[in-house]
This record gives sequence, C-alpha cells and structure tokens, in this order.
Amino acid sequence: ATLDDVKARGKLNCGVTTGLVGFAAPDANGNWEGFDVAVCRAVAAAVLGDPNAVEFVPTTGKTRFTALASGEIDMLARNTTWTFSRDTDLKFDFVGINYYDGQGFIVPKALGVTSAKDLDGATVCIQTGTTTELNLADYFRANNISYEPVPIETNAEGQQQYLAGACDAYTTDASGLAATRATFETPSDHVILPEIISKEPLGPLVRHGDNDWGDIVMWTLNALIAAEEYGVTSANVEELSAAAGDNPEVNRLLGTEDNLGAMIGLDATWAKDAIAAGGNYGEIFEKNIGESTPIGLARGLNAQWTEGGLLYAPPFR
Amino acid sequence: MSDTHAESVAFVRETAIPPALPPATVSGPVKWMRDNLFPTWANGLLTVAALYIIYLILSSSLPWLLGGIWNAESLAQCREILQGNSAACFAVLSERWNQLLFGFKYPPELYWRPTLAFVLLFIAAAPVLFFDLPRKLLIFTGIYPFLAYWLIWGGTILTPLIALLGVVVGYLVFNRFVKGSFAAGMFGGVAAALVVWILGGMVFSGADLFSLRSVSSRDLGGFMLNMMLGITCVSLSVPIGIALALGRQSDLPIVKYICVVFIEFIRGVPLITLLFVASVMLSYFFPPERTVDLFLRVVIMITMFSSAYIAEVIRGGLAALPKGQYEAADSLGLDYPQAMRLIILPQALKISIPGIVNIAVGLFKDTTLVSVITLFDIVGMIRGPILASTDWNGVYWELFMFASVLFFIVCYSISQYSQWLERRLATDHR
Amino acid sequence: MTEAVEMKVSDEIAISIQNMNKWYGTFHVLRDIDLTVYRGERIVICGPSGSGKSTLIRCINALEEHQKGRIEVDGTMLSSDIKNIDKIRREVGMVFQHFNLFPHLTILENCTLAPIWVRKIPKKTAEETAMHFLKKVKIPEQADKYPGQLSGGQQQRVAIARSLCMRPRIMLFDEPTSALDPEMIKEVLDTMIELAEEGMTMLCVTHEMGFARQVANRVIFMDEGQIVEQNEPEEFFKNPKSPRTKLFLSQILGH
Amino acid sequence: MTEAVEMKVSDEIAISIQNMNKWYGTFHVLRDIDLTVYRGERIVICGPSGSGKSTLIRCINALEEHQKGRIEVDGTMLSSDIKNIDKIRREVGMVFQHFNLFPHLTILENCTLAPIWVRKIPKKTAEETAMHFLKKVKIPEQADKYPGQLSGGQQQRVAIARSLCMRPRIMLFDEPTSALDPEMIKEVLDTMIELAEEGMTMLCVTHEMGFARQVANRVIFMDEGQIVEQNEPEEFFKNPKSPRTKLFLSQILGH
Amino acid sequence: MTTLSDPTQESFRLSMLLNDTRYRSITFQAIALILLVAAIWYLMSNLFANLEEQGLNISYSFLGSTAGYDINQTLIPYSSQSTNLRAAFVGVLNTLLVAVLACVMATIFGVIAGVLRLSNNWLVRKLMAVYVEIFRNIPVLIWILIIYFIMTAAMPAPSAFRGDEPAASMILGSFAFTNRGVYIPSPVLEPGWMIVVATFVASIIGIVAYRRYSTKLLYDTGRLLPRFWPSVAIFFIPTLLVFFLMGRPISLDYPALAGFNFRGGLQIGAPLIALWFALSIYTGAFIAENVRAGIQAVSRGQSEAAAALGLRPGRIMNLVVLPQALRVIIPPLISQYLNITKNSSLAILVGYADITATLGGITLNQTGRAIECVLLLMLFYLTISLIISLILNVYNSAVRLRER
Ligand SMILES: Nc1ncnc2c1ncn2[C@@H]1O[C@H](COP(=O)(O)OP(=O)(O)OP(=O)(O)O)[C@@H](O)[C@H]1O
Ligand SMILES: Nc1ncnc2c1ncn2[C@@H]1O[C@H](COP(=O)(O)OP(=O)(O)OP(=O)(O)O)[C@@H](O)[C@H]1O
Ligand SMILES: NC(=O)CC[C@H](N)C(=O)O
Ligand SMILES: [Mg+2]
Ligand SMILES: [Mg+2]
Repeated sequence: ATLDDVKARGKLNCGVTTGLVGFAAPDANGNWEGFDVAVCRAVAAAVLGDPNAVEFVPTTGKTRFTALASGEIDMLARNTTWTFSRDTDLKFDFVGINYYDGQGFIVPKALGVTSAKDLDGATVCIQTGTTTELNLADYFRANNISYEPVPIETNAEGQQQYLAGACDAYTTDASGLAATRATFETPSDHVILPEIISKEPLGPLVRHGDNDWGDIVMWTLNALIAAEEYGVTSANVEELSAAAGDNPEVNRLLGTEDNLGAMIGLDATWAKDAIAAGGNYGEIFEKNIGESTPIGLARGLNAQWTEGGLLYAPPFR
Repeated sequence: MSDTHAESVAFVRETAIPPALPPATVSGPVKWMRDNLFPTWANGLLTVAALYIIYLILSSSLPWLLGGIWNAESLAQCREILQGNSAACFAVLSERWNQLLFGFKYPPELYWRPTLAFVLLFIAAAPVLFFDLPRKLLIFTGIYPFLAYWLIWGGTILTPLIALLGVVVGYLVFNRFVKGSFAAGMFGGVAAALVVWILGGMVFSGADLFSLRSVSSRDLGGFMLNMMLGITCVSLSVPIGIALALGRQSDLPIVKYICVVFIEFIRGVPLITLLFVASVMLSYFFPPERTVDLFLRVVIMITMFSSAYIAEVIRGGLAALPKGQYEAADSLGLDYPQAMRLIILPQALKISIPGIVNIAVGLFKDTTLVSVITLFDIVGMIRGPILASTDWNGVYWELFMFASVLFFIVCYSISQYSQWLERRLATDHR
Repeated sequence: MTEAVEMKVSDEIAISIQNMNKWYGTFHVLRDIDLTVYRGERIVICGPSGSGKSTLIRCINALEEHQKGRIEVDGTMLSSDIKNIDKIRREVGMVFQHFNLFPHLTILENCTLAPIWVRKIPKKTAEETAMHFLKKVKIPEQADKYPGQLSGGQQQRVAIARSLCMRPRIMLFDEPTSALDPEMIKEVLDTMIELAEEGMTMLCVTHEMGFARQVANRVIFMDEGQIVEQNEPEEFFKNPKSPRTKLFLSQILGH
Repeated sequence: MTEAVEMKVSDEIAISIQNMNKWYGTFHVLRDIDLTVYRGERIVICGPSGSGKSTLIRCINALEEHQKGRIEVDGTMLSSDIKNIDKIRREVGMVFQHFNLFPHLTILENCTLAPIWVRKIPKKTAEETAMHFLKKVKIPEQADKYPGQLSGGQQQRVAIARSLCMRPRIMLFDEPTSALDPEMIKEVLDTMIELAEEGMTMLCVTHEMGFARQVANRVIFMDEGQIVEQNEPEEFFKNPKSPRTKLFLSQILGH
Repeated sequence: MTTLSDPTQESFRLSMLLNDTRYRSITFQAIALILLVAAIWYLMSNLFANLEEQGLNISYSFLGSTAGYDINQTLIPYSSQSTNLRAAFVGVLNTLLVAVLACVMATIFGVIAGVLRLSNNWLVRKLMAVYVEIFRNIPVLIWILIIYFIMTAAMPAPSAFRGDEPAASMILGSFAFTNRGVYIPSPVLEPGWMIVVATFVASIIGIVAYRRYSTKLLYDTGRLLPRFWPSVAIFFIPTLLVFFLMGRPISLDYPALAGFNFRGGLQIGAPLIALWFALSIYTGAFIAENVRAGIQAVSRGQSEAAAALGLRPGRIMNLVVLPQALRVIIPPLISQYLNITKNSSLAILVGYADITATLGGITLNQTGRAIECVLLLMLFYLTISLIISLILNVYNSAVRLRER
C-alpha cells in the first residue's frame, strides 16, 4: 500500500508542475514553493510529521499522469483539472478541489482585443496534454472562429513564446495566467480577457484502487480547509492542540479529542502537523497567490462557504 | 648489341650531389598565399566571400560578446546597465553557475564531491585512453566507479566497498579457474561475487561507516547529470556491446537472431521513444512492489541504446581482423573463449576504439534528451527553472551558448582524441 | 643448392587419409583423397591455384570440416568430438602463407600463449622453450619486439617457432614463402631445411622447386581436387607422368 | 631465357631531361637528373627503395611537378601550361604498380574511356582499337568483365592495353610486376617484351633483372635521387662500376 | 567416414552435449532460448500483474474516438472532431514531410561543405572545418532550441508589419519573414496552367535528352557539343515563352496582413522551419564528412591513372572519381537520412505536430493509453527504418563492384 511505501521510504513523492510561480516553482536556492507545493508539504507533515520530507517530481502536462500511474509519484498536486475521463478512464481518484478555476486568455494590451470572440485568426499558445487544449478547440468551434494553436510543453515556454510575439494570445487556467503575468517585466501591458471558457476544478489526485491513501490526501486537504473555517492558523495551532478546547470539531481535528488519526492509520496529531506545515488553506492562499502577492488573485469562488465561496469541508467526526 | 648511344652509356657518378635547399619559389609565405588563397581567379573570389562571411559573423557577435555584463541580479538590471545597447547578459551564468553545473537540488555544501569525482575521472580514464601509461594505473580505473558512486550519492562507504570486494573476489576466482575452462571461470567468478555481496549485505546491513550525506538521484542535475549519464552508459554498454557483437557473429542461429533482432530494434527507434518507455512504461515491467529509480531506468534505456550501436562498431572491428587470426588461434589449439579473449577481442577492440569514441560522443550529446522527460540536465535546467524564473526570463542566447560551449569542449576534445588515436593505430599496426 | 637432406623415414604412420571428400556448398573441392604419411616424411604438395592444396592440409588439422572419408592423425581419428580435434591440433603445427602472427603480442608472447593456455605449461618454462626455438630460427634477439617491427622473413620464422613451441609431431606449411620478398625467402627455407634435417614430419605446400628437390622425399601434384601424381622428387621433375603435371612444371620452371 | 630482343634505336630524341631537380617540401628527392632517351630505346631503371625512381618517371608525364631544370618530351617542353601537359600526356602512356584500373567500368570501357573523351574518337572506332589491343595482351574474351573479376596479371595486362589505346609513342612502367604473384609476372613480362619488340620507347622501373637483360638497351641505377650509373645491361650486370651498384646487385641477385 | 555418418555409430552420451560439435551448438542455443523465454515471461507477467492491479487494460479503441484537439499544420483535412487515428496520420505525414525536407537540405549543405572541405583554398577549407566541428559537437536538441529561439525572438512578429511606419516590411512585397513562420506567395492556377507546367516538364525532359544526345554524338562521331549553356536555355526559354503566350495563366497569391496574421500565400510555420533547418544543418555537418571521406576513399591512383591518360580534372571528377565515390558516400548518407527521421521526433520541443507529438504526445496524454501509443510509435519508426535499410541493401547490391 502507498502509505506503507511512503513511511518506509521516509519521503513523499509528490508530482508538481515544472514551474508555475505561485503554484509550484523552485526558488533560487532550489526550494519548492507555492500553492500546490503547500498541499504536498501538508500531506508529508500529516503522514511523516515532517513537511520537508517531500521529493518534488516536476512533471509537464504530458508526463504527469504516467508518472502517477506508474507509481513514480504518490500523489499529484499540479493544478490538474478534475474531469470525468481522468477519474474513470485513466483510473485516478481526485480527492478534492483546492482551487476552483476556469480557462482564460491573456493578450497584449497593444493588440486592442477586448473579448475572446475578437480572436478570429489569432495564433494561440497552449500547453499540450491539458484540458485547456481541448476546451480551446471546443470554444473556437462553437463560436465558429478560426485560430492557430502553438502547442508548447511547459508554462515557461508558453510564456517565452507569448512574450516573443510568436502567439497573439496565451490561454490556460485563469490562475495560471495571473501567475504568469505576475512574472512579466511590465504586467500592466497585458490584459486577461473577461471570458472564462470552462470550469477547471483543480485538485490533488492519487491512483485509483488505494482508497486508504486517497483518504489521507483527501482529509489532509479537508483539514486545511476546515482549519480556516474554524480559525485554526499556523500561529495558534500549537496552542490549540496543546489541550482540548471548547470547539469539539476543532478538538477532533487537532486530535485532542477522539482519535481520528488512527482511523486513517496516522498519528493523532496528523492534522495539527499538516496545518503547522504551512498554515490553513487561507494562509496558504494568501501567502502564495493571494492579493498581497504579485499574482494577486482574489478569493472569489475559493472563499469559504460561509463567505459566499464554494469551499466546504465535510465535518470531522 | 647494335647501335646504343655511346654518350649515354657507361655513365658512372663518382661523387654524391649534395642535397640543396629548394628555390624560393617553392616555399615562403608569398608562395603559400598564392597556392592556398588565390590559385585561380574563381578561387580568389571564394576567398573574398569567405572573408566577408567571417567579417559578418565577427562584427555581429564580437561587440555583443565583449560588451557582456557579468554582474547583475536579473535581466531587468542587465538592461538597465546596458541602457539600450545590445550586449550579452552573462550575469545569468555567474548567478546560476552552480545550478547549471549541478542542478538546483544538489546540496551546495556538497559540490566538492562531484567536483572531486570529476577530477579523479581524468586519472581513471587516462590509462584506458592512452596505452603508453603504466598498466598499474588500471587498478585505479577499476576502483573509480565505486569511489565515484560513493562521492556522488553518498551514504556509507560499505556499499561500494562490498560491491568492489565482490568484483575483486569474482575476478580472482575467474582468473584462477579460467585456464581450466572459461565456463568454470565465469560461473565461479559470478558465484563468488554473489556470495560476497550477499554475505556482505547481511553482515554489514545497517552498519554506518564513513558515511557521507546521501543525495537522492532525483537531486542530480545540470551538466553533471549529462556527464554522469554519458560516462555510466558508455562504460556499461561496452561489455554488453561486445556480447551482442559476438552473438551476432556467432554461427548459432538462435543466439544470432536474438542479437540481430535486439540490435536492429534498438537502432530502428529514436532514443526519445526509448526514454518515453523508460519514463512511462518500464515500471509496468518491474514487480509491482518495487519502483525503480527514474535515473536508473534512464540509464538502462540509454545503455541498451548505446550498446546496440557499440555492438555494430565492434562487429566492424571483428570483421576487420583477417581471417588468419582466427585460424592461427584455432590451429594452435585455443578454444573459442580463449581465442576471443586472448587473440581476437584485444585486437578488435583496439580497432574499434575510434568508433566507440564516436558513439560515445553521440551518446553524450543525446543525454540532453532526458530533459524531455523532465530530468533537469543542463538543457532541462535552462528550459525549466532558469528561463521560467522572473529574473532571467528572456535570456536565451547566453544560456544556450554556455551549454553549447560546454558540449563543444567535451565533444571536440573527445573527437580530437579519437582522431589522434586513429592516426596512432594506423601506424601502430603495421 | 646443397645436397639433398638425408632421409629418416620410419614405418610408423603419422597421417592417414582415406577416401576423403570435401564440398564447399555444391562445389566439390577435394575428391577421393588417399594419402598416407609416415613419420619423418617430408612431403611437398604442388599444383595450380585453386586445386585444393590449402584445403587439403587445412582439413588435416580440422580448420576445415571434411564431409566424407576418414582422416587419422597420429592414431587419433578426426571426428566432430572436440576432444579429438583438440588432441590433433596439439600434435599438428601449422604455418600460414601470411604468417598470422598476433600483432598485439610480442614475439615471445606469441610463442608462449598457446603452451601456457593450451598445454598449461608454467610461464617460465614456456618462455624458456620459446627462447630455445627462437634461437633455432635465429632471432632470439627480437623476442621483445612486436611482429609489426619485423621483416616478412623474420615474421615467418617466428610463425614457425610459434608452432614448434607446442612441440608438434607434424608440421603443415601452406605456401610459407609466397608472401615474402625474394631476399627473404632464403632465410625461411633454411629454417625449414633445418627442421627437415631433424626428422620432423612435414607437409608443405610450396612452389619452391629447389626446396622440393633438396628436402622432400615425396612430391604430390594436385589438380582439380585430386591427387594426380606423386613420386620421389628426382623422378617427379625428370619424368612427370601425367600431361597435366608436365604442363604445370613447364610453366613453373619456365620463366 | 630467350634471345635478347633485337634493338631498333633511332637518333631521334624522345625524352630529354636536363639538370632536373625536385623537392618534396624541403626534401630533395631528385638531384641534377640528366637523361636523354632516344626513340625506340628501352630503359630499365633500378635502385633501392626510396631512391626516386617513381618520382623520376612521374615527373616525365607531369604527375609530379619538378622545380628546376627542363624536361622535353617529344619536342614539347613540360611547363605549367595545361596545353603542353595535355599534349605530353597523350604521347606518354603509363602503367602503374597497382594497375589503377577503374573498378566501376568494364574492361572495354576502361580501354575506351580516354580515347572517346580525350581523343574524341567515335565509340565504335575506340572499341575496335580497344579489342585490338586486348587481343594483343591476350585477353579479348574478358572485355565485358569488371576489373575485380580478373587476376592480377590479367589486370596489369588490361592496364597496358588501356595505355596503348591512346596510341602513345612512349610508355612508362612503374614496377608493373611487383604487385603480382610469381606465376602472373611472366604473362605481363611477355606482353612487355612483345611491346619492346615492336620498337616502343619504354622506360621501366623494375627489379626483374631477367627482363632487363633480355629487353633493355640501357640500365640506369638510381640512389638517393641521383642517377649513379648507367650502362648496357651486359656491362652493367657484369662489371658494375660504382660500389653502391655492386652492393645493390649482390643483394638483388643474391638468392 | 567421419563427420556426417560415422561407421562406428557411437551411441549418444550425455557428455556429447558439451563435447561434440554437433550437439554443443544445440545445447548453447537451447540455453539461450530458455533464458530469453524466461526473461520475456518475467516481464510479461509483471506487466499483466501491474495492469490488473491498476484496473487497466490494453485496448486500441481509443484510436477511433474523437481527438478533440487542433493541430496547426496539417497536410490532410483535420479538425478537432477527427479521430485520434487521423491525428496520428497527420503526425505521420508531418514526420515524413519534415524528414524529406531536411534530407534534401542536409544533402545540399553536406555536399557543398564536404566538397569545399577538399578545396585547395585554405580559408574556405578552414571555414568549412569550423562549420563541421561546431555543428557536429553540439547536441541537435540545443540546435533545435537555438534556431527556434532565433526564429521567435529575433524575427519580427506579424504585428511589426502593421501601422504606418511598420518596424518590418515584406521583402519584394511578397515574402514575409515573421516569428510565426515564413509567408511566401502561392501559385494560383487559371485555365491553361497545365500547358505551362507541361512545357516546363517537357523542357526538363528536353535537357536530359539533349545531354544524352550530346554524349551519343560524342560516342558516335567524336564531336563534343557544349552542354551547360544549351541546358540553361532549354530550362528557361520554352516555359517563359509559353507562359506569356498563354496570357500568364499562373498568377501568384501574395500573403497580406489581415487581422492577427498574414493571410493568403503559403505559410511555412516557424516550428517546421526551425526543425527543418536545425536538422539539416546539423546532419549536413555529418554528411559533409561522409562526402569528404567518400571522395578521399577513391585512391589517388585512380585520378593519377586518369590524368596519365590525358583526362582533364573536371572529367576525372565526373567519369572516374564521382562514380566510385558515390558508392562510398551513399550508404552512410542513407543512414544519415534514417538519423534525420529519428531525430525529427524532437519536434515536440518546438511544437511541430509530428507523430511523436500527436500520437506519442497529445493523444497519449489525453487518453492515458501510454503503452498502446508508445508501441504504435515504435512500430512506425521501425517500419521506416526497415524500409530505409531495405533501400540501402538494394542499393548496395546494385552497385557492388563485381569481384572474382
Ligand atoms: N570458403 C570457401 N568457400 C567456397 N569455395 C572455396 C572456399 N575456400 C576455397 N574455395 C575454393 O576451393 C578451391 C580450392 O581452394 P584452395 O585454397 O584449396 O586452393 P589452392 O590449391 O590452395 O590454391 P592457391 O594456390 O591459390 O592457394 C578454389 O577453387 C577456391 O575457390
Ligand atoms: N608526396 C610525397 N611527399 C613527400 N615525400 C615523398 C612523396 N612521395 C615520395 N616521397 C619520398 O620521396 C622519395 C622517393 O620516392 P619514390 O617513390 O620515387 O621512390 P622509389 O625509388 O620509387 O621507391 P620504391 O622502390 O619504394 O617505389 C622517398 O624517400 C619518398 O619517401
Ligand atoms: N496548465 C496546466 O498545466 C494545467 C491545465 C489544466 N488545468 C489541466 O489539468 O489540464
Ligand atoms: Mg592455397
Ligand atoms: Mg616506386
């Protein structure tokens, strides 16, 4: 079973993107950082008690599924869209959604384009092997306009092609566009078009068939979300977990009451470790892609359900 | 005898004519210029055209190269310094130097280890490449792989030590029995080595002697990864290549066809599909509970790839040997393994070295393909982390030029070596 | 030319070939060869190119397989049994037209290789034997050189010494002098004559008729895969019986 | 050996070489060569290896450039003028040690190539001429084979025929028999003797002393780039004057 | 009798398996076979166990389902509604297209560089040596990337052609070099175009016929007609004449800037150009070496013999050296062609939709059918390489020098 493998290895192999600032990218010292990376670290913390016990395996849109299917990685947290065929035909299990997204376009301001429908005849850069590639084909066909795709392997290359003017527009998940734009020299010269042409629920996934492992990843993610809902932060998690408090849900979450951890084969402090690793969902969001960062994404759909968003962690009980 | 011409007959020279220096028209720079640059009218035009091309290349690249900026923190800063002038921003090299060479995850404080391994490589390779050096040095060559493994991956020294011990014991046993019969030597050697490995594994499991901090192979990267892949795969594929070549030459049809099919199959598909197999399919062929390290899988595939090519080179070497050598060995009563080991292979391999070196160069260049399956070799580093970073987005020339220069230095020197060797063998053999 | 070598032929049979036939594919190279060689005999085989001379002597030490008939060398029958083949090859030394020395080994190593690996003789002893025979062929001082550094004649003498180091009881020579420059032929022939004087059983394919006259006690003429004529050298050269032999001799002695 | 060929030497000068010198880089290969060849002469050049024999005859048809002195062939002075070189090469045929037949052409094509393209002779006529000379060298039946299918001796005879097809007035031979097996040497020598009998002017580098005795009317001995001695064959072989010649002859006639 | 039928019919002993040449080989082969079968069985059983464990199966039905993605360069009609099989087919054609183009170009580069490397002009010789060494010693992957980056970063975008004072302009008003590719005029055929084309074809045949005739004339009468200028004349004059007489039935469609891109004309996409150019210039360096080696392999004796017969240098080259050199050059040349085909699989680096990028890339990824796709991919390349080596063998046996 995967859990045993991970424990025996002492490291979690986690698939991430080859480099998308804010989601997963190595910094100048080679440390991986980002929104997806934080999920990996949380799982590693929950399972092994050490948020740094992760081997990050960079994958492209093309290699990610084979890496997961062949067992090279234990889980994939690479802004991957939950789709029917990936879940069923490719035999993966999506364990949740960590970012509700949709596909958008970015174009240079100088082009004077204000709507995706104006892109008739344009050259569009697109990452191969992604849902966005398929959506793009559908969208242009449905609107009966023509385009020319320039398939590229990684976001980095897409960005280069786009900046060099080899394509008029670049399309991918809106979050990815924002992250990419943030790295531009003059981000204000580029606009993200208003159209969102698809639903892109992004979430971590594991191989089908090992439900125990799937549960661990699923509930680690839920723990992060729930922690935000209940106000458990990296700052107060130590204090809250020192002794049982007055919120029984928090107590159960942090292992001071009942022993949920044992039910999934982990320590009682699993959720505490996960939260301590990088903070709760809100903290992770703010730190990596939130409005205070150059990427500047608003919470929008990704706010807690209590705040009008879609994040809704099932009860810990 | 009739009318022979008296004046031409009975000529005898009494003294030797001393050799004289050739007249000036035969040598000298003017003559050289005339012969080599302007022998004919059309040729002169060609010279002028060539000069113009050289001028074009130099005039466009030299200012760019010489005006390069070496100190800056990002491309933006570079541009600031340049103030609109066009010149190289080599600062990316100084800033990412270590990443380019070692990848972005090899612990910086351990850089000395691969560096040391690299330096030792020269000592280890020397006796293989230059026959004149004392044969004793080969001992170090034998030790080197184990040492390099220890230095690069770290961990306890016991692992490579036991592996080395096994090989040594195996070799001794082989040597002891090979005179009796090759099969006995071979099996004895392998068995002895296995025994040592198993025993060693049992006795020392968990022991922790001279432990270096261990580094996982995922963390290898940069040019170091190219070098490692190149060297490992070539050295592994030589013995396999020999076996395949002998198999293909053999008159046992089944053995022969197995080898032919293998060789032709491997040579028929691009390396990149084999690498896809390594990254996508190979783990399906291993027992479910064991996942093999991607590095190892890549090594397996590249080794298979190069061994097929090396087999063809060695087959050429075998074919180049006169049939008489086989017959002489036979007529002296040597059996097949003896004839091969003592007579045929030493000669065939020597002939094949230039070819093998060429394959090695090709292979070394092909190690860059691993970037396609997301290993971070030097090209992978450039295409991925470095170009994707905010600081250096847009610096292509400098980076690719750097990589090109590295490859050029290595490949060019190897191919010069191989040409030198070819010349030497040509005179050596007569 | 010096006197013909004194003959020491015994009654013991060294090689006996009976009704031997060989084909290359469908090409019938050797036809019904019958030949008995007694110990101490010195036989010269001649004949036009392609007549199967080389093939015949190569069959004797199993470098080529024959398809019909029997060959017995020194009492051992040549069969597909490796043991027998090995045994025969140890008894029979062979010297090739193109010497076939091992260019990657020194002269001494060339001479000791087979004794060490086949006869399992200690290296020391093997080297002593080798030096002995190198002295005999008059080039002991070249022992540490490589074949490439010697002249053709010297190389051929080394090849002879190399064969002798295995202490064979029979020597086969396949045109040992025909790849040599005229100046060097003599050196090699001298060595062979010396060998003959010591009573070695020899089969020699050669067109050096002087050598045949002086050394051989039987000359065999082959054509189209058959032994056409055999006789004592005197008789053979003076009164060739078959017209083909006559033609051949006229050509070869002609110019 | 048959009688020495009857000589028909005229007074007309075929080749005149005066004070010719040649260097390879700074290496002085030919020194002060003076040589006059009369029409119908048959000259054999001998000398140790590296003495410049090949270089000398290659200078005559401008395969090598000489740097000093003058060479006149058939009244045409050899200069760097392409016209002159062409003219001389048409007059002078050359036969090489290694035949240098064109392996991708049949024997007939080998023989007709130059007449057609250089002499602009219609193909029909060229083929007739070629067959004529092939008959002369006794291999008309091989006309449609490829060089690789012939024996060395045959190839060399084709090479002679090929030269003859250009109807040269002078023939140069550079060791034409030294790459041949003994049996084939005779064929080629016979062809050359026949040619000599017809009065062809010939310069021949060879070590076949029998040929020299029988055919040549002058033998030239070269050493270290100089002509050391020249004489009638009788005299040359009987009474070599210079000690170097003596040494050389003793070696070559030795065995 | 010995080998085949021994009179003393010795009975079979076990030791004969090792000692008798007849049985020994059978023994070894049996061992080899057993090892092979065992290895295959081991791998296969692992494969099926793994597949089963993950609930996967091997099926090729995905080939018939909708591909769903678009391809920018197709030689046959294709849309995102086509099947994966058709996408694969588009890839096959694209692979062949770039391979053929690169083979032609590489041959041109290689022959020029190889011949110039033997030039007696020192400077040119050195320059070519530099070209060969630089391109041979740097990985083709880097060349592809560099050339692609030159294309995209150094060439103007189509937008640069826009505006009143455009930063870039079309060459001769009809060729546009942009970072998305090169746009050139494409021919538009009007009635009567067939005649022009037919004339052109006829004049090419005419050139060949003329050259044949001049050779024949030489052979028959010994008269050598000039060849070069008449050939040039035949090449141009009739076609031009007919073209104008017919009232210019072939016109050109010029590319023009419309919207985001150029429209009209013929577009050769940047990925294609980059790949094409990189493969040609890289392989050209290798071919140059083959050409040089081939010419040098013809022994000096050959040209000397020809010179001694009075042939001029040009003729020596045409009649003696080249026919022989080609035999040496063509086999390695053909294997360089195979290398080009194999190296074209690096197309994914520049987003060129070859078979590796479609079947082995996007389809593989969208459907997750890794094993099937990779197998098909290998099959394709194997077929190509078998065909090429077949051609090689046919060629080799056709030109083999006849020997005794
Ligand atoms: N391996 C082979 N396959 C087919 N035919 C062969 C083979 N070896 C030799 N032959 C043919 O067998 C015949 C006899 O060859 P062999 O070498 O014995 O002749 P030989 O008398 O030694 O001639 P030579 O004097 O030229 O050495 C020749 O016609 C030759 O062409
Ligand atoms: N192209 C060359 N460059 C430099 N030296 C040369 C060249 N060709 C020949 N030589 C040298 O010139 C000398 C004379 O050579 P040449 O071939 O004329 O000798 P030779 O008398 O014909 O000898 P052989 O009998 O071996 O053919 C030799 O020392 C040779 O090494
Ligand atoms: N841009 C990406 O790499 C991911 C695209 C998209 N979310 C997918 O899963 O296919
Ligand atoms: Mg023979
Ligand atoms: Mg010479």
